[in-house]
Amino acid sequence: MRVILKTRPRKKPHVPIEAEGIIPQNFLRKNDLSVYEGNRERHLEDLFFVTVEGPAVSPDQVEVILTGDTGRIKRVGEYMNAGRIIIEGDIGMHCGNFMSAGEIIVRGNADAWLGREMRGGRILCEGNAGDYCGAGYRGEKRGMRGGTVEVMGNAGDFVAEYLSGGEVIVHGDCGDLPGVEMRGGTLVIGGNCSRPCGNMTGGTCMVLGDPGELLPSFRRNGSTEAEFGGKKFRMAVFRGDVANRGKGTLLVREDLKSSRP
Amino acid sequence: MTQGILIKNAYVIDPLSGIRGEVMDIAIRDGRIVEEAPPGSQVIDAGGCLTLPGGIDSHSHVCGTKVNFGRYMSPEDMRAGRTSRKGVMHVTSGYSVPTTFGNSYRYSTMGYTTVLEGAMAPLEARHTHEEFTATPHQDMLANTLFDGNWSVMEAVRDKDVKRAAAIVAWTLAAVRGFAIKLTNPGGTEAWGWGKDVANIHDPVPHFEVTPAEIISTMIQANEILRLPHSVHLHCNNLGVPGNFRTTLETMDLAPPAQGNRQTLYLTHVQFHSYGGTTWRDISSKSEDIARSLNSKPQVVIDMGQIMFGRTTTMTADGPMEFKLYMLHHNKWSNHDVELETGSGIIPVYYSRKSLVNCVMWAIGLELALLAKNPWQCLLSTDNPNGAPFVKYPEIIALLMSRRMRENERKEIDPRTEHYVPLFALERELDWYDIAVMTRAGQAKALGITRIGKGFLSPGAQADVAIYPLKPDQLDPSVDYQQVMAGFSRTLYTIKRGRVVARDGDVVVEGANSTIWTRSRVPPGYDMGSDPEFTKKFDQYYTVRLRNYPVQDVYLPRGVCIETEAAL
Amino acid sequence: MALSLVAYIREFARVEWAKKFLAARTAPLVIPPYFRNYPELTGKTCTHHLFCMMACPAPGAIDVIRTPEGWQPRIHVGHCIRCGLCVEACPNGVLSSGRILESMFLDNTRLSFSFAITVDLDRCMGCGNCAVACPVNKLIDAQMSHGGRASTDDLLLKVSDGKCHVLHVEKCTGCKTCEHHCPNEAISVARLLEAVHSPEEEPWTS
Amino acid sequence: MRIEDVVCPFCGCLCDDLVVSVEGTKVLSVENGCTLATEKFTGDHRLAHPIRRTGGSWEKTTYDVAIRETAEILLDAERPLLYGWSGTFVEAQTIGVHLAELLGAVIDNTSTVCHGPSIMAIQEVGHPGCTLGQVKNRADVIVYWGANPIEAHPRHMSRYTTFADGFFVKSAFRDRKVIVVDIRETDSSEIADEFVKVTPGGDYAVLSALRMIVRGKGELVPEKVSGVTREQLFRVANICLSARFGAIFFGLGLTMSRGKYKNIRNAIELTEELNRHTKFTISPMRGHWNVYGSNEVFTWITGYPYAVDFSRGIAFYNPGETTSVDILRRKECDACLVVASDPGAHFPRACAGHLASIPTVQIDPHVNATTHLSRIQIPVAVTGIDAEGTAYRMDGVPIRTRQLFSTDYPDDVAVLGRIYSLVKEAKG
Repeated sequence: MRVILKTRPRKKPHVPIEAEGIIPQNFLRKNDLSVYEGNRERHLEDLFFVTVEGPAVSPDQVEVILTGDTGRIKRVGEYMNAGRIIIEGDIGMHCGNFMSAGEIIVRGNADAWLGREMRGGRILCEGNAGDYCGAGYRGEKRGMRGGTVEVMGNAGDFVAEYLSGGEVIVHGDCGDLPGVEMRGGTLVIGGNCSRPCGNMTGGTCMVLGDPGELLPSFRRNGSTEAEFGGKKFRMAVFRGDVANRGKGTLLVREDLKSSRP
Repeated sequence: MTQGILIKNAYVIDPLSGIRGEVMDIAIRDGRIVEEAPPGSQVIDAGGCLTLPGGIDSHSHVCGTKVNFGRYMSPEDMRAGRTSRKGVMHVTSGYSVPTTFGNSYRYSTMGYTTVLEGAMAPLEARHTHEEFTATPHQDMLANTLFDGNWSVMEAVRDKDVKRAAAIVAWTLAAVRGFAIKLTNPGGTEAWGWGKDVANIHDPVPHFEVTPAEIISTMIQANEILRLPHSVHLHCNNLGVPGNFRTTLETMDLAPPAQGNRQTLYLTHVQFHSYGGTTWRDISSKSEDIARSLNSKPQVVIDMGQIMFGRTTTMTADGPMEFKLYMLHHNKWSNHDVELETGSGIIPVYYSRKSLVNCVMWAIGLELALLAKNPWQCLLSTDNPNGAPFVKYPEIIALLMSRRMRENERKEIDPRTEHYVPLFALERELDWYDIAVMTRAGQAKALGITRIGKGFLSPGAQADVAIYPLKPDQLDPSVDYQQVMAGFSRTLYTIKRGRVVARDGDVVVEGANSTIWTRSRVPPGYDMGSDPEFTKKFDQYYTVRLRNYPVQDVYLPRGVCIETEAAL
Repeated sequence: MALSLVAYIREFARVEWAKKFLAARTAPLVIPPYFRNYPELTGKTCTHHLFCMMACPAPGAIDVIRTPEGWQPRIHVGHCIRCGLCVEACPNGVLSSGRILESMFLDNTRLSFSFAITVDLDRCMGCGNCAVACPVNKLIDAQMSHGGRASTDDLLLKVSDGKCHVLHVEKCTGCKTCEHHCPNEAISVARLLEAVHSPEEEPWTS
Repeated sequence: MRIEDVVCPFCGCLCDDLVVSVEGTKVLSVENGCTLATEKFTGDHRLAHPIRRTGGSWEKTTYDVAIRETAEILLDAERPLLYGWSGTFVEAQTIGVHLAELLGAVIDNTSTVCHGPSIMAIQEVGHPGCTLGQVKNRADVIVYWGANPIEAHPRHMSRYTTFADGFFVKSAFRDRKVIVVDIRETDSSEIADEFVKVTPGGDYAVLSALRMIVRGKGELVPEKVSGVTREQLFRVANICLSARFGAIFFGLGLTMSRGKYKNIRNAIELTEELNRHTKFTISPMRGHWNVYGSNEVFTWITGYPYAVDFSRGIAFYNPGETTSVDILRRKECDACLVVASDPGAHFPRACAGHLASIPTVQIDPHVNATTHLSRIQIPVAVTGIDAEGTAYRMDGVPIRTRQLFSTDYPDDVAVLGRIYSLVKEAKG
């Protein structure tokens, strides 16, 4: 089954829409979902032209396609556990929160908190991602716990904050403090970043671009070889963050390491 | 409010009036229980359901600086239990430290109409009172902290009981407090230097007084002031393996009762009944504690039961929270209050997989089952330290059903039984015991029967809870699920003659009272004009003496219990 | 080169030279009584008048601290220039250095001083650091030193209308504590110091 | 008339020992207060009556009209924002929160542009703090990190920390060591025993290095960390470790520089680490006099200290999403009520621009930068001068301000209460 949701023009296009109802399993039986525009409850049809093509017996067979002005729609794919969502343009915050299975493809850019507290499944963002990609919620000790988030472009600050499991791959650059408070899982940064992995207590982070000046609290611990994008790289291994318990691993390219603490 | 209520066919248990389960009618007029309801009264048919005086929590942390800081630092806790505005109900958030309205509504649907806030730092009393007014469905009382009060400790050092009493009288009146609370006496002052006291005979740095001296002096001061409640004590060494010795020594400090009231109230005793020497060999010493309790009618305790799951611990016992933080390494807040006390907050998770937690869980229940007299052991979780108060129904069910305890035994760490006597205890509490442990006992121990709390005979305040439980058709030892469900949600909660909650929904805005105490002292004992006291105040506090007392506007419906001090 | 080396060895190998070299003694180093060293404590009681600090021309060379036994001047030798003015200024003879006290007694001289405090009102933030730290204020009003509330107008310095005001300049002892602790460099103390002959009574015992 | 023990309504120090002389409704003099306090009491730029914008110009209007229009604007909006609150008292803040839940609005206070990051850090690792008297009576080491109290909290040092004598500290400024950490020399660094100059944005690394030293991993610290020598780092760590009671105060230099809340988190974790050796506390230097009160009120009613979004009925909180600056920058909100603060002066230009393009109502005694962005302004009594109410000091101590004289201005509670009633009536 294909569900195509095309946005209708709105009088106040900047008011955010919250649409946690847009997940494949919800279209199996009903279409009368509620979404919120600001503080007003609306029917899905009030904000979208809805087209349904073909049948489905399980959520795995449902594919939801969002097109139009989708950059202000928040919480699409929240608690999604099967099927597929394809967003033709940009998507708003919190796309794929708590997602446990299935697939989300964002053809444009994703706003902040992409895949927040994700448990499983896969998110592919073909454009750039905002801050807190693959991160956790305020005050919570564990962030993303499973699944994969892959960003083909760049990502903002605090990528994979509190990462506890699963994999976050950013092909482009990351902002400040990616992998901060990381405690498990894997973070791969294809481009540059600054101050990776502050206060990490576990997990592995690999930076293939320039990591800038490393924090003083990382201890050099040999070298290793790593592969990314079909190429092999000689990587310097750091253990840290020593200011905390120092159980995490940070890999930095030997030839690009601009400075050593 | 001339409209009355007539509750018909109520299965009443009213321990203070000597009613042990009797189907009868209750008439209410102008917020009081009366002989006969006025004509045109609303009639409520209780249909033989269990009807009790409104519940009273004699030790709970729901309002004030540290409770609010528990909320402030825990957005993850706020994600649970969120409800939106509905009718007269405000938005609520939170599970272990809910918002004030969250606390109030949840207590109300459980039939609780009176709650004592376990610890209020005098300097920050205004904050507690502000939150009291935002907890509209319960009458509130505030235990006032004196454990590290410099002026008190100096009076103790000088062996001047009368001065200590005068300081307490002045402070309680100034901050609109209800009773004397001592939390880890002396330890909170030592924590000002990052230290603690090791036992009740370990002197406090600089002040050179021992916790035992502070406790004894404050008990005497309390009796001099004739306060309604006794000293309310959180013993030293909370949560330390082997601390039962400290607790037993402390219980020995309680002088024999004069009259019908206890001279010492020990709170959350579960946390103070540990044997062993380390966390590895911790064991239950509930039998020793209960033996001592059973021989001392002058002592009342509350359980401080823990229940498995997530919660937040918060106490004025700063050093203990830091020790706990070093175990959990999650997050830790601390807030020392100048010249007075301290406090600490950390989130915890009590796990069935942790032997230590299982032993703790068992100890609380054992205390209630081993205490011969239910009037001496009251039900509490030290909310939210042992568990949020919404777990009370589950605790009631555990106490009433051995079968439920056996079922739980299968879920917890199998080694537990080697460290605790719980599973050998056959006792199952009955409805009467529960009525005592959740309202009548509290009313008596707090000394608030004099204002009509805790009973249902004419003259009492019309605080009534009707639970969807039919004691004559129910075997609590088997139907424990029903007991749990029934105590979670009243059919009706009536507060001062008004139905405030029905079937789990709060139906009125609410307007509570704050109960406080004032002891009249002779002019020579008025600390407000004592030169030494005021000089100390000017030099060491960072708030002016004149800006310290809580103004009347903070107690829109204050109820003052006045006593005549024997000074 | 080689020759001169031999000559040296020959010279130093002489027995007389070696004897002289090993037995030579210079007189022990004695500080003559007229020599001014760093000031030392005489053991007399300090009354915390802070005249020493006021007279001292070297910044940071002397201050007066509270010890368990009472107030006591403390000399910072790295800063002290051994001028002896503190010894001359002290009304109680707490300090000594060389023959200063002796000659003052013989010549019957003393130091006379007065101060002027100026506050730059444009710079002053009214933070009260000066008034709270001021040792004179501290003796007059404990409330002031415990947090900046003036309970009397007898103070030397007081903050009102958002600025520091000098109420009683005559009480100033010139210690410059205010000047040192003003974060805005808004207050300064100027001292007028002169040595006078005092023919009659001893003025400092009053 | 001389009024004693007046509470200053300017900064988070909330000094309560001022002596103010008044005559009628005029303040004649202020004793003990700093320059900022005096200006607050004697300044006189009050708006005389409510005003509303018609076309391009202002016209005088009545309270009735202004209040009714405000209620209508708020009821019309799909994403109203209620911002400010730090300059008013707790009782008014309470009505504000209830108004927000009724409207389904976002309510936010000025923490959003000052100590919001501190709150986020506290939510990650907690907050070992204390009341200011605890510092005054005990501390022998004081650290100011990224804070310049002399400018922002002039009496902080003389009333609570460096210069004030305490019970265990008889000779304050001689017995105390003061460490100032900043990116440049400031008035406060003038009087420091140790000034640590950090390169901009380098605080996080310096804090990490200090944590390493305290944890006994000092041998790994490089020669220089963000412009600070290894030697100085060790010296600072040793001063802290040998303190009997140390107190760290941090300001916007730490919260608003690169890394933001992670800087604070690192500082808090350093404090926790130090507590394993001695006693240490850490406290934010809160700016507006009652910003902490708004945090407290928001928390006990909604569970969150600032940036609370009621648009879905329940309370939702997520700084970066529900914070005013972010909402305005994304042009989300379609109406704004500003109470007791001046976003026109403190917000980025893009945010102020959006405020001007939507119906913005300001409740404030004074004409200020936000006036120029507003459609309606309702003047009120000034809390602490012609109105009284509760305020929370930066360390959480609540104090009731005093009313010095009364005027005809209604206070915030009166105005907000009327708006609330109108909204409630409309919502049924």
